[in-house]
Amino acid sequence: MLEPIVRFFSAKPPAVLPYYVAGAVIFSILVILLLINLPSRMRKPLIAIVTFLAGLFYAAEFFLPIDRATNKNVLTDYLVSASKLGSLLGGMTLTLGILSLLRVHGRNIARLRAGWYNSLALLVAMVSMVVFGLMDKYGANASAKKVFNVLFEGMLINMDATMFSLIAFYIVSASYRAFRIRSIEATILMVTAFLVMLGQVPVGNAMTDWLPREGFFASLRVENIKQWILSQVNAAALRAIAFGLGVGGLAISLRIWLSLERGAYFEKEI
Amino acid sequence: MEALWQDILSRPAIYAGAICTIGLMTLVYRENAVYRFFEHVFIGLAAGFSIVVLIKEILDPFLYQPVFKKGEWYWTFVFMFGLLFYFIHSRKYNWLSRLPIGFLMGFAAGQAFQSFANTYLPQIAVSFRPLYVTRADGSVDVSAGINNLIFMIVLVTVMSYFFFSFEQKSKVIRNSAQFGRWVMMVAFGAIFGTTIMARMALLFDRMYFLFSDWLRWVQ
Amino acid sequence: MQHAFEKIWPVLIVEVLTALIIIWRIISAQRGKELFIRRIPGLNAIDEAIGRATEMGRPVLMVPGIGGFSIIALQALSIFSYIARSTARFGNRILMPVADATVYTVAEEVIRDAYQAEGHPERFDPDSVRFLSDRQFAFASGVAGLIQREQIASSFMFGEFFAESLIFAETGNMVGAIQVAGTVQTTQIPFFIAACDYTIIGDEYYAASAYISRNPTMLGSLVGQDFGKLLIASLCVVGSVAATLSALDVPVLGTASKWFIDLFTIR
Amino acid sequence: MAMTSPTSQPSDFWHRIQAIDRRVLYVLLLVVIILPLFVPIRLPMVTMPSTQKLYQAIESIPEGGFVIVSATWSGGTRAENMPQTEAILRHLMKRRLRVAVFSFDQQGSQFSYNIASRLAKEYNYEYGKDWVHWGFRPIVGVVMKSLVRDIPGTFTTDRDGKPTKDMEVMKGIRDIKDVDAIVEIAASGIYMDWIGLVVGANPNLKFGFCPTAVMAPETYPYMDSGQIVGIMEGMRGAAEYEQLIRATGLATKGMGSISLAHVLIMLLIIIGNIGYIATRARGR
Repeated sequence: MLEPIVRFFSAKPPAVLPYYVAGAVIFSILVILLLINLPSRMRKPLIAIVTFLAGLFYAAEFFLPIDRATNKNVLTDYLVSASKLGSLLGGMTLTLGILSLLRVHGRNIARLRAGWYNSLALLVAMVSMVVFGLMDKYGANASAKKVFNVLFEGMLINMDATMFSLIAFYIVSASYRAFRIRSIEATILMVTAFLVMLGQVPVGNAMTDWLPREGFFASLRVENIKQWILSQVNAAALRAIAFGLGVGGLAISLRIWLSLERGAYFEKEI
Repeated sequence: MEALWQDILSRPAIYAGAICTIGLMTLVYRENAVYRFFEHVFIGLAAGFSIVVLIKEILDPFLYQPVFKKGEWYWTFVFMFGLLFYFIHSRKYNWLSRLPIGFLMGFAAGQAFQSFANTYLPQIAVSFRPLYVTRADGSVDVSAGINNLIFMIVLVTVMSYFFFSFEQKSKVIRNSAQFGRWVMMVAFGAIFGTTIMARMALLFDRMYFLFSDWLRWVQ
Repeated sequence: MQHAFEKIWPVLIVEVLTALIIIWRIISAQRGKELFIRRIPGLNAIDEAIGRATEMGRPVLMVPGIGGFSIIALQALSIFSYIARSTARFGNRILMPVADATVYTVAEEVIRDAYQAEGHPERFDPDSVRFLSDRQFAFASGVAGLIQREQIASSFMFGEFFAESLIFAETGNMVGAIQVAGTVQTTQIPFFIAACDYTIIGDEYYAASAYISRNPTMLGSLVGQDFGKLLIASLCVVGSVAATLSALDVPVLGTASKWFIDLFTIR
Repeated sequence: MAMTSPTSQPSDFWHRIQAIDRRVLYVLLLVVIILPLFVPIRLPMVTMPSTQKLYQAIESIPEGGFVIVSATWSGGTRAENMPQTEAILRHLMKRRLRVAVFSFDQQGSQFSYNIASRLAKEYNYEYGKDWVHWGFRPIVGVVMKSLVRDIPGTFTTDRDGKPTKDMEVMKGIRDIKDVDAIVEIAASGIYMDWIGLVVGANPNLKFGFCPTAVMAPETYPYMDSGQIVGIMEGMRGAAEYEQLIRATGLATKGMGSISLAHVLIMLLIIIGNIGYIATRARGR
């Protein structure tokens, strides 16, 4: 019974392919036209069904019994296609984001608002990255590759690294300002950060290097104190926090999957 | 002057990188016109690169190749479904965009079962810590036992901090939650302390880039 | 663990049971059971921060993190929708830079709705919600610039944050903003604690929308979650007792303990 | 906890040391980071046991042994992973072991090739005879599973596409049992894949791991269990390693900067608190 459906959705040779693609487009447009005229009371249930079915795929893939030998069930082989589908859909929203950029900065330039030249620089940078990025992939022009290299390796990668490195400055000012013995909590935070810092650097280790490397007193060496904090206290506390996050995430997922979620986006009349 | 030009032309990426690095670094002094310019260039380049990635790594391999090279025509439906996103700017048919959005939400939600099982379930059994520990030679390891006890106390008290609905009128729960919060501060202090190392390494890398790769003052 | 049947018992006992309890609590809460929830100080501070922005006449910043479209981002948007209702009422200027195009798409709608719901759709500036970049540090550079140029009065950061958390929090601190933050990335909590006025920790994040809205469905879910956590905590305690008994080789109980530990050991 | 900086500051000393302008802090930081680049600063160094163990494992490999180095990192963690890669390759070449480098990361492939070819010149290593670079290999699981059974079959070509079959460096290398050690330099949890898929297949194989400092704590249990033979922890581990092999490289310089930065932060915290205590004591 499934046979004709499977055959219908199989790959098609180039000769008939255009007809199938065109057919799919026309069919989809018809469905969209139909949806446009859908009465409003049926809209929310339809969305709920789509959401449920999408989630059901992954849930079923997880819960269905598996074949011990291959570690698979009937759905496992479709995981790759599903993740492609997800990336394709998610990727298509990027254009909406780019449109937002174009709108904000296009308007800045058109009205010559203060700093319009920065907006211009943004658009020029964007266009040149697209042009040379695509030439780099689909063309074989050596000088285009060179320009792309300047844009990507030279500028983008270094800018990433620079913004990342600014955190070094901020970490200094933040710790200087925040680590004061104002309250019990602030004091605990400061003392542990201080101890761990000592354990991190050779200078700190040298301070307790006179202690023996074995036995009870060895545990008072700063590097061992640091390790103890990380492996006992830290690991346990982080695990406890993680359990809470896990249960919380599961709860929200359930609510969304079953369309039980409330609040902003979900309660609006459509 | 001539020599400088030669140098720039022979390694343009390094020069471009150095100028961008200095431009963005001026932010720590304060926000200024130079920073603003490089910030915009940065966002522009990043947006351009995202478009390139979208075409190269998503549209090409997941849409164009399967449909037109392998004849898997049914991917066309996915593309058409994705077009519904663009109704978001329509006043009247705005709700249509909720279909693909709902689909993506369902996708994300459905994965929660597997990711919960994968991430959190194995951590339960590893938290079974014996309070009585023996070494390989049969002697009792007191410090390991104490460490395990501390581990359990931390785990339980921190978890008790995250009980929201059990009334905290009970003194035991309230004290336990307070203690749990303090212990979390120990953990956060430790994370802060360990992270400094990595961030300083990044700043060092930038300075090395400027003084060695670019200026060649250091070998 | 790729499939439930690789080790079915822990999945049934912990995961499925927790899920069922949550659903049960949600349904019974919808039937109108009065529910209690403890104070989360960071969330009480939201109104204070908005109030200050109103006094100073400077904008309010909302950052939904740099993660993709997920339950975490949705949770952030529910909090921001609440904030946007207040700003719509008081007429504050808002800024909401977004790092993911799908999140941006939904965020714009959520914020617009909030203004509509308060009866001030004309106060909503479509440019206030804007897509900046989906590249971590390009986004960070944009937000850092925005914070200083606009001299924001208060800043709300909810969502998934990674290393850039401190860039936002410190630049916000530089311009003297009141800052409230919360993230599920526990490794970033210390930096928020150091540089923000209020930080919500761990799954307080997931409790936020229930806490703010007092919606019975969400509160019911929260009670269910507490049961789930209690279950895990008790399992850990029982498991440790079992591990001790089996280490002591207590007759009968020791064997039972080994069986219990085995039941939950994965891999 | 983060109080907005007080707007009206009394100008007395104890208050001033509590509110040093952030730009002063930033200049100080720049100074301590840049200084060691130009002035060699020798700080007392205590070698961690984890670094020592890795060093000894490499030392124990018989001459002519075969070592695989995987450099799975990219520009983002260059600061820590580059000195590690350099230190480990330097040691291998110093000991004249046969070296095969590759990467699961495109950028890592390029970086590791640059480092290896620079060091090869220094140690007279001939490409194809003493060392080889297998290039960028995507899909971790597939490569690891396959190299256990068949190394020449997994890496049929080098990074330039040249066949590896007749290269002298690969002589006698058939499967994982012919490999003496694998060292992974990574910014991710990839060590779990090595442990799960490769390490158990050859009981004599030494698996060393060089993670970033942030990653390191989670790997300790695997060193205790012996699945990882030694760990080079971030730039600090690399600096210690350089000291063990008597080389002054990037990590030694970097560690000078980083240590001074830590000292700076600790001093600032102390100063701030002294000011705080002093004003509070007077306030009473």
